[in-house]
Formats: sequence, C-alpha cells, structure tokens
Amino acid sequence: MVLPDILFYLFAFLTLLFGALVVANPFSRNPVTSAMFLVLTICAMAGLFVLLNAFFLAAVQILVYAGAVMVLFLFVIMLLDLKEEQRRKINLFGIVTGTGAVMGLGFLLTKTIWGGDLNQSANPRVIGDTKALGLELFTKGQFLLPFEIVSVLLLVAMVGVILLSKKELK
Amino acid sequence: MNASLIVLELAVGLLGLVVLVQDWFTPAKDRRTLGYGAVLGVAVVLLYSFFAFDGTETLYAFGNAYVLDGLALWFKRFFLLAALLVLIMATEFSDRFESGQSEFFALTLFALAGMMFAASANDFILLFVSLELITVTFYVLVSFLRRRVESLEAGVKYLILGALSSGFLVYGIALIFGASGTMNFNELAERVAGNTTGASSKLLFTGILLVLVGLGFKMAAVPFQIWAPDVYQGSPTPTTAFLAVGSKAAGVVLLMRLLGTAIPDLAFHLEKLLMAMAAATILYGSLCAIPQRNLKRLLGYSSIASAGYLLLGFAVMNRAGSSAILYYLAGYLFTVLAAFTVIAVVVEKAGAEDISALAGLAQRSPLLATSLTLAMVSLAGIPPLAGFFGKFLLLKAVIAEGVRWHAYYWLFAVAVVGVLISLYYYFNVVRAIYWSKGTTDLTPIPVSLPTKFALGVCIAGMLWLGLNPDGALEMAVEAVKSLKLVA
Amino acid sequence: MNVGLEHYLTVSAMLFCLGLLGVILRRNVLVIYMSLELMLNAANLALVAFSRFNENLTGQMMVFFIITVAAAEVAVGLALIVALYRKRQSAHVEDLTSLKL
Amino acid sequence: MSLLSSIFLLPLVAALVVLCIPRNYKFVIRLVTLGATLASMLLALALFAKYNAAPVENGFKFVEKHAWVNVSALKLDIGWHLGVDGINLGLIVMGAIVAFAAACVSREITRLEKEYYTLLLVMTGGILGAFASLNLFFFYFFHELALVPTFIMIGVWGHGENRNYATFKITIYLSLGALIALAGLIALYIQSGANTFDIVELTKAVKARPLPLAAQSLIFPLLLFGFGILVSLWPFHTWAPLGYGAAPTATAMLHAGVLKKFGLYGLLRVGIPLMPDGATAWLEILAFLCLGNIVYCGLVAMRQKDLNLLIGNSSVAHMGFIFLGIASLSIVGVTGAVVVMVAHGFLAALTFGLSGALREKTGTLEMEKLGGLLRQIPFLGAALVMAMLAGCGLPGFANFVGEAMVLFGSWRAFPLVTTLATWGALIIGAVYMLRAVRNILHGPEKSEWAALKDASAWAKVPFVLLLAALLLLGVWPRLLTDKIQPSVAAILTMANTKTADKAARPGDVKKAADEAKQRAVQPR
Amino acid sequence: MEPTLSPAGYAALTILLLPLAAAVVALACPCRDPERTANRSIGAIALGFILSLGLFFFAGDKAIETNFNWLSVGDLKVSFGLLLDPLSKLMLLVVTGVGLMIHIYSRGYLHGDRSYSRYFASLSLFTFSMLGIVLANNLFMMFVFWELVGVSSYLLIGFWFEKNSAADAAKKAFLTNRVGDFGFILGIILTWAALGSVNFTELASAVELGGRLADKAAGFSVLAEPLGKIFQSTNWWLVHPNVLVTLVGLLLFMGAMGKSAQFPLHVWLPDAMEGPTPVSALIHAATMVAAGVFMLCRIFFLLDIPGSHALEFIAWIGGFTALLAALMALQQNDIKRILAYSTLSQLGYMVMAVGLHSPQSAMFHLTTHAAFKALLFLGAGSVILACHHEQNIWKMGGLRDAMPRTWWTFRWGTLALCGVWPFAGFFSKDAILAAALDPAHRNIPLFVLGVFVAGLTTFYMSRLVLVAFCGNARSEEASHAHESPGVMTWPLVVLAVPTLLAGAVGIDAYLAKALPSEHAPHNEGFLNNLFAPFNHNILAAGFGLLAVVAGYKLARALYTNAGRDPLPDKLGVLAKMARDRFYFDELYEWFISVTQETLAKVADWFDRWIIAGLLVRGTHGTTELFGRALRLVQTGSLQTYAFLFAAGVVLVLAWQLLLQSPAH
Repeated sequence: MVLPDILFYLFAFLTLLFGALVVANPFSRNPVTSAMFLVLTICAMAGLFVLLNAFFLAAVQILVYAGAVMVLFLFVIMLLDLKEEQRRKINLFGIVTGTGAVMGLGFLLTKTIWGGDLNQSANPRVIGDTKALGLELFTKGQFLLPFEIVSVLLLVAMVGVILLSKKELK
Repeated sequence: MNASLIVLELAVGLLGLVVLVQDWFTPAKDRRTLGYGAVLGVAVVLLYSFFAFDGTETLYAFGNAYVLDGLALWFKRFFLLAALLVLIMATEFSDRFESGQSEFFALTLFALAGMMFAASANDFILLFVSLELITVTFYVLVSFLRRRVESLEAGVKYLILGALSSGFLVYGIALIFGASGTMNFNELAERVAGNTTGASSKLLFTGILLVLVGLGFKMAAVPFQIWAPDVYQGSPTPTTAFLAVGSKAAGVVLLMRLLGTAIPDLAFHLEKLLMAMAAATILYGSLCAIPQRNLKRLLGYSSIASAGYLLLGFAVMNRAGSSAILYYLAGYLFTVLAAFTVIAVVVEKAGAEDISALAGLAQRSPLLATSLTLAMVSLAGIPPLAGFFGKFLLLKAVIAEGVRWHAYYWLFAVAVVGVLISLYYYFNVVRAIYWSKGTTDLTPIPVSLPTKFALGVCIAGMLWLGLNPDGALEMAVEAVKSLKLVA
Repeated sequence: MNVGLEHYLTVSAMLFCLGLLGVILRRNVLVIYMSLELMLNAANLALVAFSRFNENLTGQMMVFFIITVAAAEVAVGLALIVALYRKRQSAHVEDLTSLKL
Repeated sequence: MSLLSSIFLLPLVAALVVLCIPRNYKFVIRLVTLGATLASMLLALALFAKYNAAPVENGFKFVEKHAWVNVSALKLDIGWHLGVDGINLGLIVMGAIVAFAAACVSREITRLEKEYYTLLLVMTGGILGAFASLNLFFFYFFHELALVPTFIMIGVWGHGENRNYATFKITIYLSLGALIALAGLIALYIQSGANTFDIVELTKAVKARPLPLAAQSLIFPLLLFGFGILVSLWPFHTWAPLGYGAAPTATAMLHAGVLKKFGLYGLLRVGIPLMPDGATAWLEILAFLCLGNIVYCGLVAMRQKDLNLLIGNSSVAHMGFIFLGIASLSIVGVTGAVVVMVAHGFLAALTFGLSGALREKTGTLEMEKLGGLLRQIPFLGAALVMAMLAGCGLPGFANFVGEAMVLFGSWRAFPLVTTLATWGALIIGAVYMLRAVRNILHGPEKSEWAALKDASAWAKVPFVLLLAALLLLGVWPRLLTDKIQPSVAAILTMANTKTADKAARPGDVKKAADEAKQRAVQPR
Repeated sequence: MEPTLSPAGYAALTILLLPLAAAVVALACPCRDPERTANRSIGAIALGFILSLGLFFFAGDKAIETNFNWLSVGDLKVSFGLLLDPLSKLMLLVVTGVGLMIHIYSRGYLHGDRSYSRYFASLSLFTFSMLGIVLANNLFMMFVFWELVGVSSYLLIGFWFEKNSAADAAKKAFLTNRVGDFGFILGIILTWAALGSVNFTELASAVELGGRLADKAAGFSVLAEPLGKIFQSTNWWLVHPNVLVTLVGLLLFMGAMGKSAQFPLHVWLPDAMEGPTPVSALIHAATMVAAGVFMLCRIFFLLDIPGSHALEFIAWIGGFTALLAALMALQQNDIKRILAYSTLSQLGYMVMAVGLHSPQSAMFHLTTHAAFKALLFLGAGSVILACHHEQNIWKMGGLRDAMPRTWWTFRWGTLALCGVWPFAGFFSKDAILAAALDPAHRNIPLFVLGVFVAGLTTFYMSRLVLVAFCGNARSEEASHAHESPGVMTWPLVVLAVPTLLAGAVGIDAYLAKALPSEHAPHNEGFLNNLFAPFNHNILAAGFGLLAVVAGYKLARALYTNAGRDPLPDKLGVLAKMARDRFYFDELYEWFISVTQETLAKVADWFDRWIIAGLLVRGTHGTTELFGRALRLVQTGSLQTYAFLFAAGVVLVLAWQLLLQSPAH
C-alpha cells in the first residue's frame, strides 16, 4: 500500500467522520459545533482534492468554503445567537423512515458505482492547477457563458440579500 | 463562435440593470413607471425576437454550449410573453411591496434572462447555472413580502427543497459526466449512439434520473411536487404566476432537451417511468384540489395536475406528443396568467384568498368575472378555448400510442378521471363567481387599463389558440423539429 | 487493494447520504442548510474524481461553478433565514407550518 | 355565410352582441335573443322546405367545406364540413324550434339576465352546430360548447335545494360520457387509417377497407357507452331526472329535447355504419338495456311525487324506444327511432316548458299540493293533458308514429324485448301520465289556487308552436319519413343488414309453408 | 299512390271529417255562445247521417276502397284508407243515426252546464274517431282511431272532473282499455310480420294464398323463428302454425275485450256511468263498446282460419261475460248501473255470436241493441233529470203517470231488450241462439247459457220497470217528477221506431253480403221476416220466448209494489256477491298493488339507493375521501417534505434501476 492510498483512506475517514459529526453530533447539538465540523469536513475534502491533483480547487475549497461561506454561517449563528438546541421529542418514526430512505439511496448509489463499468484511464495525469483551469475557463467558449451568468447570479444574490435583510421601513 | 446569438438575453439582463440603476433616480411614488418601462422593454425584445431570428436553422455558440434553434426561440418568446404579463401584474400589485418595487421588476427580468438561457442550454454546465439563476432569483421573489410571514415561510421552504433538488441535480450531472466524460448534449448523444461511453450505462442512467429529479422539481411533478402548494399559496401573486408558468416551462424545455437532444436513444427506457409519473401527477393534483378553498393553493394543485398532462406528452415523446406539449403550454400561459391576474385584483380588494372572496364578482366586475370563467373553462379543457385543443392534442397522441401498447389506454383513462375531477373544482370556482349569497358587498371593482390590456391579451390568446389552432400548431411543430424524435 | 475511482465515488456517495440524512433529520434550519452544503460537496468530490480519471478538466470547471453558485445560494438563504428569524424568533422547522394542507 | 351555417352561427353572433349590451337594458337583451332564435328557426324551416329527398353523392346536401387545421407533419387534418341528410335535417329543425320556444319561456329569469341569455344563445348555437357538422371534431366541439352553458345555467339559475349536487352530477356524468366518446372517435381517427375526422372520408375509407375486428370491438363499446351516458342509457340515467328537476326551464327544454339526441345521432351516424361487426355483439345487450329505460324507468316514474322528476324519468324512458329502434337495424325500426328523436324533442320541450310555467305560477310541483287546476288554467291544463297523452303514445301526435314504427321494426329482431317495450309504452306510460293529470288537473278545486291566472297570450306562443309541430308530424308523418328513409337505408346498407325487413312479405308465405310441411313430416 | 276518389269515397271522407272539423273549430275558437258549438256538432253529424243514408241505399253493395299513402317505410305501408262495404255502411248508419239523436238529446240534458261547448267538442271528437274505426280499411288505421275513441271516452267520462269518482272512472276506463290495446297492437304487429300487410283486403288475399297450401295457418309459421328466440328453441310446440294463428287471433281479440268490456276487462264499464247520461247512451251502450264486436267481424277471416282455435275461446268468453253481467245486474239499485250491466251481457251475446261463427248475427244484434239500449239510457236520463239526479230505483216509483212519454218509450226499449216478439231484440237474439244450434258448429252448453241469460235479462229489466215506474212514489223527488222537455223526449220517440221495427227489415240478410256465413238468410220482405225465426229454427225462438215469460213471471211475483228488495233474503250471500260485482274490482286492486305497484316500489328503491345512492354517491364520496386523505400529505412540515422528496427520489431510482430492465 503506497502513500497516496494511505492518505486517501485517512482523508476519506476524516471527511466522513466530520461529516457525520456535522449531521449528528452525540455530544453537542449546538449549531456552532456543526459549523465547525463542517469546516473540518471541507478541509479534509481539500486533502482529497489534492490527492486528485485538483490543487486549485483544493485552495478554493479552503478559501471560499471554509473561509467565506462558513464564516458567513457562523456570523449568522452568532447574530441569531442560537442556544443549545433544546431537545424536542424525537419522532422515532421519522428517524426510522428517514434513515431507511437514505439507506436505500446509498444502496442504490453504491450498487451503481460498483456496477463495475466505470471507465478510468490506466494512468491518469490531469493536473488541475490554476494555469490549466484558467486556460480552460477563458479559452474554451463553453465556460465563458456560464461564467457571465454566474456574475448575474451573484448580482441577484446581492440584491436579494439587501432586500431581505435591510431594516423594514415603517 | 457567434456571441451575437445571446442578444435577447443580453437585452433583458441590461434592462434589469437599467431598472436597478434607474431606481435611484426615481422617487418612490412613481416607481410604477419603471414597471411599465420594463414591460415596454420586454415587449420590444419580444418584437425584436421576431425580426432577428426565424429559428429555421440551428445555430451554436460558446463551444456548442449554447444553441439557438426553433425550440429555443419558441421558448424564449414564450418566457418573454409570460414575463410581460407578469410584469404588468406586478406593476399593478406593486403597492403591496412597501419597498423595492423596482428590485422586484429587476429580479423578474433576471429570472427571465435565466429562463431564456435555459431555453438555449445545450450543455449541463449552462443548464445548471441558468437553472440556479432562476431558482435563486425565485428564492428572493417568493419571500418578497417580508411583512407576511407566509411569504417568508414559503421562501424558506422553497429554499431548502430547491437546494435539495439542485443537490440531486448536481450529483446527477456529476454521474453523467463521469459516465460519458462530456457535459455537452450533442457529444453525449453521439457517445451514447456510438456507445463509446464504455457502456457505463448504469452510472449514466442514475445520473439522468437524478437530473430528472431536478427538472421534475421545477415542473412540480409527482413525487417532487410537494413544495408547490405551500409556495404558490405563500408567495406574492405575481411571483406565483411567474412560478407557475415560467419556472415550470423552464423545467419542460430542459427536459425536452435532455430527452430529445442529449439522450434520444435512451429516452425510450424512461417511457414507463414517465407514464407512471404522469398518471400519479394528474391524480395527485386533481384529488388534492377537491376540498381546496384557497384560490392560490387551488391553482397550485391544478398546476401540479397540468404538469401531469405535460408529462403525458413526454411519455409519448414523439413529434405529436412534444408539439402537443408546446401547444398545451401556450394555452396554459394565457389561461393561468388570466386567472392569476384576476385573483391578484380580487385578493387585493377582498383581502382574503378564499373562494368565497369571488362571491358576486359577476356584478362587481363583469370583465374579471368573464376572464376568470374563461380561464377556468379553458383549464377544464372545454371548447372553444385553448385548453381544449391542447388537451385534445395530448390525449390524441396518447391514444395513438395505444395502438402500439395498450397501457396507453389506461393512461388515457387516468387522464379522463383527472379531467372529470378537475371539472368539479373548476366549476366550483365558476359557481362562486356567479352565485352571490346576497350578503356580500357588491361594490364594483375598478380595473386599471394595463390590467384590462393584460386580460385582453390572455382572453385573445385563449380564443385564438382554441378557435384557430392552425398557425400556432405549425409553429409548435417547427419548434420541435430540432429534437431527435420519431415522427 | 489499489485505490481507484470507485473508492472516491463511494466516499462521495456516503457523504451525499450523510448530507441527505441531515436534511431529513435535523430540525434547525441552519444545520439543515449545512447538510445541504455537505451534499453539494459530495457532488464536487465526485466531479473532481471523475475529471481526474476521465482525463479532462470539465468536471473541475463544474466544481468551480458549483462552489460559486453555492456561495451565492448560501448568502441568499442565510439572509432569508435571518429575516424569518426576526419574525418568528425561531429557526426550527416545526414552527414553519402556517402553510399546509 | 350560407343557409346551413347561418342557422347556428346566428345565435353565436347574437351571443357576442348580447355580451356587449349593458346589463340593465334587459328588454333589448331579450329582444336580441328572441330575434336571433326566431331567425334561425325560420332559416331552419326554410332549409326543411328546400330539402328534397333526391339522391346526391355522399347523400349530404347543403354541404360546406373549409380547411381549418391541416398540419402535415402530424398527419392532422381537421376540416370544417357541414351538411344535412334526412337524419339530421329533422333534428336541426326541431332544435331550432325548441330553441325559440326556450327563449320565449325564459321570462322566468330575473337575475343576471345578460349572462343567462348569452349562455342560452351559445347553447343553441352549439346544439345546432353539433347536428350540422359532418366532421367528428366539430361534432364533438359544438356538443361540448353546448354542454358548458348547461352546467353553468343549472348551477346558477337552477331550482331546488339539491341544485349543487345536481349540477355536479350532471357535469361529471355528461363529461364522462363525452370523454369516453371522444376516446372512441380519436381511436376511430387513428385506426381507420384515414387520419381524418370527416364522416364522409371515414365512410369512404371504411367502405374501401373495413376496420379490423379488434379495432371495432374496442371502439364500438366506447362509442356505445360514451354516447349512452349522454343519452341516459340505463343504468347511467340517474343524472337526468335530477338534473332536469333542478335546471331552469329553458335549459331543461333544450337539453332534454335536443342536446340529448346528440348521443343517439352519433351512435347512428358513426357507430352503426362504420363498425357493423363491433355492433352486432353489443346490440343484443343494448336491446336489453333499453328495457332498463322503458320499463324500469317507467316504473320509477310511477313513484315520483314531483312533476319534474316524473317528466324527467319519462323522458329517460322514451330514450329506450330510440335505442331499441336503432338496435333493431331494420329500416322501419331505425326510421322510427329517428322520428321518435324529433318527436320527443318537441314533447320534452313542451312538458318541461309547461311544468316550468306551472312552477312559475304555483311555486311548487308537488303533485299532492296541486289539484283541480284545470278550471283555473284551462289553456295550460289542456296543453298539459295533450302533452301527457302524447307522452303515452296517443295517435295524432308524432310520438305515436315513431314508437309504433320502432315496435313494428324491432319485433322481429327482439320479440321479447319488443313485447315488454309495448307494455311499457301502452300501459306503464299511461299509468304515470294519467296519474299526473289526475293529481294536478282533475279532482276538486282547492281554495289556495282559486286566484290562479292562465297563461297570457304571449306565454302561449311557445306551447302552441310545439303542440302544432307534434300534431303536424303525427298527422302527416311522411313529412319526415320520406326524407329520413333514404339516409337510413344508406346507413343500414353499410351496417350490412338488408334494408328491407326480414318480416315476411306475402311472397314469403310459400317458403314458410314449405318449412311448415317439412316440420309436419319430421316426428315431433 | 295517388288516391282515386269515387263520389262514394268523397262522401265517406266528408262523413268522417265533418265532426272533426266541428271539434277543431270548437276547441280553436271557443266562441261566446256555446249554443253555436252545439249546433255545429249537431249539424255535422246530421249531415253525416244523411250522407250515410245516401251511401246505404244508393252506393251499391260492391266494396269501395280509397287509399291515401299515409306512411310507407320499408315494407310497413300504411294508408289512410276508407273501406265502404255493407258492414261499414250499416255501422255508419248506426253511429250517425243514434249519434244524431243523442246529440240532440244532449242539448236539453246538459243545458246550462258551464263546459257546454267542451262537451260537444269532445262528443264530435268521439264521433270522428268512431267513424274512423268504422271506415278504416287496415288494422293500423283502426288502431289509431281505436286509441282516439279511447281518449275521447276518457274525456267524456271525466267530463265532470271535479268529482273524484268521475276522474277515477275516466282513468280506470282508459287504463283498462290500454291493457286490451296492448294485445291488439301486438296482434297487429304479428299479423303484419306474418302476412306482410295490415290492409284487410290484402290480408284476406294473403290468407287465401295460404289457403291454397296444405294449411292456411302456414303463413304464420314465419313467426316461428323470432318467437323461437324467446323460448330458445324453434321446434317447441308453441311455434306450431296452429298455435301461432290462434295466438294472433287471441291477441287481436284482446282489443275487443278491452273496448267491448269482455271478462276479464269488463270492470271499467259500470264505473264509466260517471259520465253524463247521454254519453253513457252513445259511447258506453250504443257505439263505442260495440266497436270491439265490429272489429271482430272485420277481421273474422283471420279468426276463422282452419287450425285456429281462437273462436272457441272467444265464444266462451262472450258467454261467460253475458252470464256474469246478468247476475251482477240482478242486485244493482242504480238505474244506470243496471243498464250498464245489461249492456255488458248483451255485448257478451254479440261476442259469443262471433265465436259461434256467426258474425252477421252479432252485427245484427249490435244494430238492434244500439237502438234500444240508446233508447233505454236516454229514458233513464230523462228519469234521472226528473228526479233531480236521483239514480236509485228504490227512491223512484209511480213515474208512469208523471212522465208518460218516457214511460212508453222506456217500456218498448225494455221489451226489445228482453227479446219479446215482434220487437227488434227478439230477432237478433234469436239469430244468436240459432247460431248456437247451427249444425256446423253446434254448441249446446252455450245455447243453454244463452237462454238462461235471456231469462235473467227479462228478470232484472222487469225489476227495473216495476220498481221505478210502477207502484207509487217512494221519495219527494219521485212524487214531484214531471215529463222532460221535448228536445229530450222526441229523440226517445224517434229511437222507439227502430226499436220496434229494426228486427224484421232484413238487416241480417244485408249483412250476409259482407260477412262469410254458411246459409245466408235472405230478405223475403217484412212480413215473412217477421215469422222467419219460427219456421227457420223453432227451437231457438221457442226457448227464447219461454225464458222471457219465466223471467217476467218471477219478477212480477217478487216486485209488484215491493217496498224493498226481497231477493237478498232469498238468495243471501249470492245476492250480496252479485251486488258487490263478485269482488272483481277488489281483486284487481289487490293484484295490481302486489304486482305493478310493488315492482314500481322496488325499482324506485333500487334507483334511489343502489344506483343513485350506493354507486354514484359512493364513487363521489370515495373520490373526495381520497382527496382529503391525500391532502394530509401536505403537513406543512419542512422535514416531512424533505423526507417525501428523498423518498420520491429513491422510489424513482429503484423503479428504474431495479424494476426496469437496464439499458442494453
């Protein structure tokens, strides 16, 4: 077993562990902890990205997600200063059925994945570094348009956020 | 790469920006003018679209990510017209937005741009991005009335479920990409046909199904319809209207592209699934609407049912079926917008959204009464209105398939049951209009000129599509030519 | 055994399911929203893995867009949640049932 | 715009005109309606006068054809095609007359007149259009166009506490029937291979290449039951008495009188000739369902306490004769059936009109409450007596001719059914009709009705008109039969039965006698 | 076919249409002065009478037929046709003659009634329909007028519709007749189906054509196949030609049963007396009830087909009716009812005569009976009017002096009815009795029955006369009774003439020209005719007279100056049963209520609860239930929504990936 594989297992394990902790944390039900673990998940995933030679994305992952997005989350949590989520009655039926459904999905996905007809080139050597992605983005036409649209999307988001959160005028 | 093709979208986007900017320079009292300005702008774009393109040949741009063919053009015009009417409605409605009227117009325009891009999407990335543009805009539009908690609640529900669906969508795209190694519809089609995908069909299929989930959510098709009633009820009426027409149509066009361009050779595998979904959707929408008293919610359920009828066309998925889809959509546009325009006015007056708010409408405003009656009759699929011919085409397509496979007769039977049930609640509305229990106030409702215009357009459209279907049907047939369909 | 595409996909699938589980089970809107982010990330992982093993960067470009869109979405979503919280003083989904039936 | 199309386009145009008249000019609105219906009635009579039974190609006269929808890519070709032959001629004329009568009796409406008259005119136009069109699409189109006003009128201007239920029941029932029939028509369009809704084209296509048996046995039942529901074929009949009981007078007249015949007309025009093999299997069953109408509904009518329900059930019962005549596939029977269609149109309009007038005057149709009215309202009373007698098949009225022909024609095919039908016609019918006369008009005068006024001169017009029509056709049936017979013969040749009855002519006596001899020879 | 109208045809048409015109005019423009309506009707029928006289004497004996094509579809060819042969000419005479008298009489009887013109309108309508029956040349037309007669009788019985009894009687009469017509129309249909025509002449020739074959009944074996359908077999005994021809005969006879009130459809006639007395005289004594007999004579050739056993049945029905009615008459106290029952039993005679292969004697009796029974009824009417609508004979008495003219004519009528030589009734009744003894079809039991009924007739008529006219007045009204006005009495006088003479003028001989009969009686001049019965068949005549004498003696012994009816004490329960008409009405009431009414109840219940209730409302309810149930899914809880969404996704994936066959 070579190093990358070990690293893969390590990061994969961490990702899933932290992910699980985001969703269901046995020790604390405080959203803050969930947020923190989400940050950790993202970092672990960044590791996986690196293993997949997606260096730029790994960076973006850390910067944008762990950096910007999660800060935003935490900021909101603080703003609303959500208390420890007091235990409400857990509806067991919901949990069982929900988990059942998810199990089903997982089963189907894994079944598909291990369906054994994935095509993967023997010795992949795609390097997703900034230069390559930059070239992709700005030379291949097919990404230009989405890029522009995303800018509109961001504008919409800005307008929306302002509208939704500006003080109500009486 | 001829970027000039996106001129229509650009125009709309710029219009949005102009409205936003102009907002600074216009005092609050005459913000309405911005709305009318936007209406005018859209109208101009709509007209221009007829001069600029004829959609006979298929044009590509941005590395085949963007296609401009008959279908795209048809839907662009469809969206433009819808937005036009919705904007009129919104302008009339805008006193309810104590702030940010012009933002509402601008956002509507951006959503419109998103829809128009979606109509031309020929690539999963563009599909995703334009869909997200639509969705995110609608998050805002749905929750626009911050005063009303219902509006916000609807917004959150739409947000969570929308995000969930786009999660599935994205994962589906990922799987498709993984299976085929491309994001482009045409290449995907080639690879499927040439079977150079390493035959990773299972992966591909799962991906397609997950994309279907995302689009089904937009169309409000069972089992992804669950959000529709709440959101329709909660959001401001113009938004509901745009949601019912635009966002549904966006889902439709993308699904058409997916089945007709991206995987024409695999589409037939989805036949049974689509049939089942159609049947379930029709029944769900119709049955749930029976006991419904809230007008907007009622229309929410009815729009689910309509999604079911559209799915009939997808299940058939031949030229007859798909052109029928377009025809039905066209009729649906006028019908639903007429209904929502009336409801917007009535609800504003009565303050209640209950059917009983319509009591005595016949005396209060004959125009509104007539329009709503016609809308209901058309939705019920009764001559001489658009809804009839649309349903007729769809059902005809279904029965025609029945010759090949008898299951289609059962599908037809289900559709008939749906129609019957729908008659029940549509006529409930009509009765409410004409049957005033006397105690209701019969003060006449004033109808502003633009609203009259909008209603006029809707009624004209309904009658035109119902009485003289020839031209419109030809257009629809032309539009679907660009899809790979069995004749 | 040798780590291949399957393994990455499995991880992403499991992550996806975890996210979904969170969406279904948690009651706090914020946490639900985070779980949604998890799902998106799972998709990202899958895409990156595919683009690595398919020898083309399109997947990564997709991820690039997804992240951007997700950021925008999160911004709007959080604003919405805040607005709602202002009205309801609660971020619990049970409290969001004025629209039903 | 030629004669035929103007007959039904006139009311539709008038509907638009009414829509534009301000709602407080009630007199003008009424005037326009009366004018339009009167005009189309006169036009229809002119049509009747100009029609001659001389044979023409395809058997249709006054033909009008325009292209409407023609999309080659979808092989969709729907054309505007009108024409009359002996069968729909009578129906159109009857419909126009009834429409005028219905417009006359609409004085009872006192709220939302504008909407009411608009709907009435649309309904009229739809009905007449349906009978005039030779293209199945428009055939269906106009029928639906006429149905919607029916529903709305019952719902908005109807009577009685269970009006709403009645409205929805009739709506759902009729739409169900229409949709099933539509399925059949579309299937016919597709399976005939002709890709057309044009009856003439279809006929040609089927003559050239009959439909495959499988298709026939699929489509015919669809048409039979689809149309059957529209005609309140037993056991799909319960909507009729309820609906008519609740409907405003004019609506009941128009629907029970005219629109109801749509299904029978369709069955006769499409089902029988185009799908003979499919039909053969079902006609036996149909014949027995007829008993459900004639006998069963007759018995039900006996028990009714409300005049409208009684009339409603009786009109359901009369449908049975038409079905029986059609099922017999004999020229006498089918011609008789068509005669009954026309006659019953007048009769139903007359009875519902009279009951409406009665309710307008007394405010009730409970037969116990009424009684001894013949003195106070001699005209209405006499008219009602005549209507009732016509209803139980009294010679001199058109119904007798038709029903007698049906019985004569169908005896050979269905002896048992015909015998029972005769019982229903002569006795059950008489029982409830006379019971109604006895309870409402005869008997000691009651104080509460002492002040009742008879119908005014104007109010008499529609009833006189309808009675005159009934009597004329009853005394001189050849007015109709000579026109009907050739068309029916054409249809029956397609239904590949002998157009002449198998019932023996004197010539057959020898053959029969020989058979008898043989039977005498063989030991029994 | 274009009608070729001979002068006779024109005349017949005129006779037929005049009353119709009168009726239509009366209804269309009810003029202020009702007298004018009356005059119109009287004028119409008077003209008709004159024309019929002309036809009778100058038209010759050849049958004249006139056809207007009325309806011709396929091979159902019905013509509006008039047939003038001795039979119809005689009947014309009877109808118009008696009718005329009664029209005139009515003017007096109904003077001042508030629906005077309605009365005459209906009367004219009746005359029209009756003449239609007489003149019809085919079964279909006959049925048409048959029904019209029925309805006009309905209108006239219910003339005083405010009286519940009258209204009910009218309804009962119409419905009972309808039962007969049911058989009649079926008979017509079968005849048409068998012989391919409804025209009498063509039918006759068709039967003849059959006659050249082995059995005439063969024509009817074409009915075997469809009838076989009913019984699921074609060589069942029922489809044997003889059975079929009998069946057809009996079905046609059912019509006569209804109109001529033969047992078991006799119940309506007594109630029909609720109508005005002239109506009873015209319709329910002289003409309409005779229509059945007339019809039987018309279609005699259909009943007479060898192999048919219809006639035997008919004879027995007639005889039984005669006896039954006579017995009922014994204990009636209402003067009109007595006459009604006597009418029944006389009709029984006529039908019996037909059954005994002697239609001409039936027609003979019909003719004479028309005269004297009309006379009797009119007389009764005048009595009733004199006693201020008192109809109970026990409240009368001593009228002979009060109203001499009525008394004389009434007595003549009675004598004729009893069959006293030389009154008309004697000859016709004798002819019937003789037919019973006719060697060709001798039927001793019926002969005995006939004689016995003759005795009974004499008995109850004598009872009537003795109680009502003789003795002394038993009530105020009776004591103050006085003669009726001339407009009422003169008709009595006029009718008295044929009552006396009609027997011997050779009507039977005249009829023999039209009707098939073995040894045709021929006219040897009035005087010979007077004694013809005795030297032609002394047995019949003798027994007939004996019966009369016996009956009279008995009545005389019992009822001279009797204060009350002694018979009940003597006969006990039999008398009571006779008075209560042997409980037939009650029986029918019960029967109908257990059959038809029950069926109706069941059907109504089924309609209300099973079809409209269980099925329709059930479906409606379940649908709505589904709606409400399904709606509960929309809990509004985001979590549920998310779960359902996910579940949906899983469902779709599972369906497609596991159930459907994966792509290639």
